Amino acid sequence: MSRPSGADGRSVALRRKRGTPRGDMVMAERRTAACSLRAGGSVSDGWPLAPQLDAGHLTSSNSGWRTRWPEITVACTRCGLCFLYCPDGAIAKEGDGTPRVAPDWCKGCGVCAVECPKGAIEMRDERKGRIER
Amino acid sequence: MPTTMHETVWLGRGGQGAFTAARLLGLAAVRFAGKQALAFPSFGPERRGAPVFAYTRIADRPIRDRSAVRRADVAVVMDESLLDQVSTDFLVAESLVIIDAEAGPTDAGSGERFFRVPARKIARDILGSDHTNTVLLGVFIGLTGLLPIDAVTAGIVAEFGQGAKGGKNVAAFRCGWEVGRASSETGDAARRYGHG
Amino acid sequence: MSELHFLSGNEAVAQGVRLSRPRVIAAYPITPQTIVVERLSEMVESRELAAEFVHVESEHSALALVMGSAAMGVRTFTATSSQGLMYMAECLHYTSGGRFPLVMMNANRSLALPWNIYGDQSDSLALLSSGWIQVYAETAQESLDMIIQAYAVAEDVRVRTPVLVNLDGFVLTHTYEPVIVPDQDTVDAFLPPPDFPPGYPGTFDLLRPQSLAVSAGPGDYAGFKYRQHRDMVAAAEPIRDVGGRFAEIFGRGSADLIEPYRCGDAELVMITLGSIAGTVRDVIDDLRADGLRVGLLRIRYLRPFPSEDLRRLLFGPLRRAAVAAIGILEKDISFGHQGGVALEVKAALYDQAEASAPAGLPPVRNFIAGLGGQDISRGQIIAMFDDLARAAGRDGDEPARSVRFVGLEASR
Amino acid sequence: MTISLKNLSAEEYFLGHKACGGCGGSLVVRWTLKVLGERSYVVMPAGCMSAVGFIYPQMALGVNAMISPFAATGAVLSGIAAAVRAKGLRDVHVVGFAGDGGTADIGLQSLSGAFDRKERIIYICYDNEAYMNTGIQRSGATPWGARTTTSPGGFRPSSPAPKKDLVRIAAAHGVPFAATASVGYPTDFLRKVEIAGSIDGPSFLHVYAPCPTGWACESDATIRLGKSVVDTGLWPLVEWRDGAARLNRDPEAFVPLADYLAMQGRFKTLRPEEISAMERVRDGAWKSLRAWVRESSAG
Repeated sequence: MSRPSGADGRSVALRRKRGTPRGDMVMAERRTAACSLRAGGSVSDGWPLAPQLDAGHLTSSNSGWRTRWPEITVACTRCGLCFLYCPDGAIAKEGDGTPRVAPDWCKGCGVCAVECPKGAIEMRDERKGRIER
Repeated sequence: MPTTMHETVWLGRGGQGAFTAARLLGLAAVRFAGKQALAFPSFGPERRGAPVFAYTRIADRPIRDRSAVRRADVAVVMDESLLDQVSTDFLVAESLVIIDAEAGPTDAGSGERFFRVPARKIARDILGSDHTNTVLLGVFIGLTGLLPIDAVTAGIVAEFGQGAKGGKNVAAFRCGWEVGRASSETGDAARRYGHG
Repeated sequence: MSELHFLSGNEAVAQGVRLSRPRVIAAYPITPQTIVVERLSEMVESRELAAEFVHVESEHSALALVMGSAAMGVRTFTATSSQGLMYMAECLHYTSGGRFPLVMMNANRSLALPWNIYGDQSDSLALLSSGWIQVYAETAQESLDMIIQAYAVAEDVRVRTPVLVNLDGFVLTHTYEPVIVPDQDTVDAFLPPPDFPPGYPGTFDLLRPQSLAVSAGPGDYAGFKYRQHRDMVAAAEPIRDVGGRFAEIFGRGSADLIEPYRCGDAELVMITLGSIAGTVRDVIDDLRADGLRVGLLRIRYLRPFPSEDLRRLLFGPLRRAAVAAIGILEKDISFGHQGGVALEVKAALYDQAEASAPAGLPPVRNFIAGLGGQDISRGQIIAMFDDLARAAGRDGDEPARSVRFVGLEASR
Repeated sequence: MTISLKNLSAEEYFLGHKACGGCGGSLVVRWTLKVLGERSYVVMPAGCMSAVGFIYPQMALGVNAMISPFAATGAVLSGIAAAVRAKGLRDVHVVGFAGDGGTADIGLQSLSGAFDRKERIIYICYDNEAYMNTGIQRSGATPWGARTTTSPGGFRPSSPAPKKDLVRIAAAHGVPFAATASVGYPTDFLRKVEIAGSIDGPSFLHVYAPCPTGWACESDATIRLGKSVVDTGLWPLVEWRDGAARLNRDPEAFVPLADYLAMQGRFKTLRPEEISAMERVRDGAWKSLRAWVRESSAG
C-alpha cells in the first residue's frame, strides 16, 4: 500500500467493509509497513523512527461526514466537470468518462451537483438510511 | 625569559592593528617557536577609532587560564593619547612599556621602563602607511628576545603571504627589531627581558 | 597530514565544519558567532567547501531552512547565539521532534534585557528541554573536534537527534590558541558520507514518497515523545562510542560525558562546564600544591544528562576519598530558583540520596558568575573553594544559602 | 503541453483529507499537484491544509510533503531547493501551500527572503481571508466588512481599503512570475500552475479559496463564489511575468457586489452605503491596477 492512484487503488479503506470501525489491527499493520522501509531500527514499539509515514497512507474513510449523497443520473454527458470541481477528489472518471463517486471520500458537499451544467447530479438525503450502492 | 606565563598587553585604536599584532605574536610562538600561546582582543563590537586592548599569553606549557590579563610583562602602546584615557591597571613596576614616540613625551610615564620608538615614521617609510604593528612587534622582540627572530618572520609571512605585503611587513619588523636589539645591548631592558 | 594552526574558537568551528563537508549551510549573523559564517562563506566561495551557502533573513529561517535540506537527506550546518537562539526556539523543538540530524554551533551569549553581547550560558540553558543534544567545549581544539563528532552522533540511526555545540562567547569564540586541524582523508574515514543513505529515517524519497513532520493526536503524540526521550537517554552510548573512536583515530578527546580532573581523591569538588574549566584547572593545581584536596568535574554534555556518571564520579567505589562539599559554577540563572546546571546536578544527586539514605549528601553550593561576560578571576575561584571548605566544616547550625552571585556583595 | 480539463491527470495526490466539505483550499492543492505531478516536494506550514492532510496515521498527500513551522514556509522551501541544487536533481518541483495568515502575516519575512534569493520554488497562497484553522480569526487578508471571531461586528478599519496586494509585493521583489487566480476559473488557474512549474526562479500564486465554514455560506457555493468574486471585480485575475503585468480578464463593467456578499453570512452586517463605499474602493483599485499594467508593459 502506498499512495492512492485513482478510483481503484484507493487504499485499504476502500476495500474494508463499510461500517467497520478503524481497527487497531489495521493501524498496527500500517505502522509496521511504514517502518519496515526505514533502515536500522526496531519497530517493535509500534512507532516509526521519525514522525513520518508513507505518503498516501490512509486508514480511515470520510464517509461518516456525509448527510447527502450525489446521485449521478442518466442526464450525465460525461463532461468531467464534477471530477474537476470535487474538493475531495472523490469523483473518478471511468474508461468512457462516466463519473463514479467514491463512497469513502465523498463528504456530500454538493459542489458537483451545483456545478453540473446539465443538472445531472441529485443530492439525496442519507440521514434516513444509507443508500445502497 | 621568564619560566612562567608571559603576558603582553597591546593598546591601540580600532583600525591600528593591535589585535593583529597580538595574534601574530601568538601565531609565531605556537607555529614557529614550539611554544604555547593565547591571543584575544578586548571583547566587544569593533569600532574604528575606539580604544582597543589586545592580549597575548605565552608559556611553555598549555595555557588554560582564560581570565582577564591583570598585569602586563610588556605593554605596547600604539597610540600614546590612550594612556590618559583608559585604565592602565595592568601596568606594574616591572612592566616594559613600548610607546610610539611620534606624539613626544607625555605625563603618562617616563623612566627606563618606558621605551620610545618612532614606529609611525618607520611604518610610513617602509609600509607607506600608519600601521605600526609589525614595527612595534619588531621592537618588542628586539628588546626582549622572547621569540627567535626567524619564528616571528615566519609568522609574518604566514599571515601576510609571500608577496609584497608580506615582504614589506617583514622589513618593517626587522627594522623595529634592530632598534630594539641595539637598545637592549646597552639598556636595562635586556637584563630583565633578555633572550637567555 | 594534520597541521598545527593558531585559530580562534570560531575559526576552529569553521574548520571542523569544512572537514565535515555539509551540503547546505544557512546562517544569520549575530555577535559573537559571525566569524564562523564569514569563514564558511569564504570557503564556499573559494570552492574549498562544496556546499550551498544560503543567506537567510533570520535565525528562524536559518534553522527551518536546514531542516528542509535535511529532509532531502543531506548534511547541513547552521550557527547562532543568544537572541538568535531564542528566535529559533520554535524550530529547535520542531527539528528535534522531527528527528532531523542537524548540527548547530551556538556562541553562548547573555540574553537581553539589559542588552548585552557578551558571553554567558543563559541562552542554551534556557533551551535545555528543546530535545537537542547539548555539548559544551572547553577549548578551540575541542570545538573543532566536537563539530566532527556531533555529525557522527546526530546521524547515528539510533540517535537521529540534533546536536548543539556550545562555545563560550568571546572567551572561547574570539580567543586564538593552538589548534590541530586534521586532514580531510582522516575525517572522511571517520564520518559517514554527507548524503544520507536512501531510506534514512525522516527523509524524502522520490520512489517511495514520504509524509514528514506530521501531526499526531494525544495518544500517538505521547508515543513519539516517549520514543524521543528514550532515544536521547540511550544516546549516551553512541556518544561514548563516537568519542572513543575519535580519540583512537585522532589521539585526543574523551569518550566521557563528564571529564574529571584530579577528582578521584578530592574532598572539595567543583562542577562546571565550558571554557572556565581551564581557569579552574589552574586554580586546582595551585591549591593542590598547597596541600588542598580539590578537584573538578567538567560536564561536557548537559543533554543527555549523565546522571549516573556524575554519581559514580562523586560517590562511586573507585573514589579514594569522600566528597565533603560540591560547588557548581555556572554562567546563568533560572530566575526565582537557582542556576540551571545546579538544578540538573541536584536532581541527579537526589537519586543518589534515595539510593544511599540515610548517609545523606555533602553540602552543595551554586556559584553564579560570568553573567553578561563578567570576568571570572582565579581569585574568585579560590574564594569559591574557600566557601566549599567552610560548607564542608559546617556544623549544621548555620542556615544553608545555596546560591551565590559571585562578585556581587549585595547577595552576600 | 497545455493542461486542460481534457488531459488533467486522473491521479489523486490529495485524497482522504479531513478538510470541511466544499473546502476551496483543498481544491487548490488537488489541482496544483495534478499539474505538477509526483516529482513534487510539498511544504505546508501550520494551517488548514497541513492540519487536514497529515493526521497520523492518515496521510492524505500522495507526494513527498512536510509541515513547516508557521512562519517558515519560504525558508523550508529554500532548504529543499538548496538540497535539490546540491544533489543536482532535475525535473522536480518544490512547492509550498500556505494560507493567507501564513503568507500575508507571519510568513511574509521568510517568503521575502526566498523571493530575494531567487529560489526555484513555487509558492501558492490559498486565501480564505482569515485564520480558519484556529477558528476564523481576522488575518492580514480579511476583507473590509467581513465578520470573523476577532471582528465579530465585521472588520472595519477607519475606511474601506483594498486587501494587502501580495502579487505586487512579490513583483516588487523582481520574481519572474506572480499571479492571482480563483477556484472559479480553473482553466486560468491550471495554466498559471503550469507556467509556475516551468519558471527558473520563484513563482507566486495568490488564489481565492472559499471557506464555507468560515464564511457562513453553503458548502456547495465554493465554485460559484470563485466566479462571482472575479466577476464583481473584487478579485482581479492578473499575472506578472518577466517584468510586465497583464490582466487575464479586463471587464468593462462589474457585476454588483450585493449578490456576491449576500451569499455569505460573514458580510451580513454591511449596510448599503458601506457596500457602495466598497465599490468605490474596488474601482480605485482597478484604476491603480490598470495603470500598473500600462506602465509595466510600456517599459
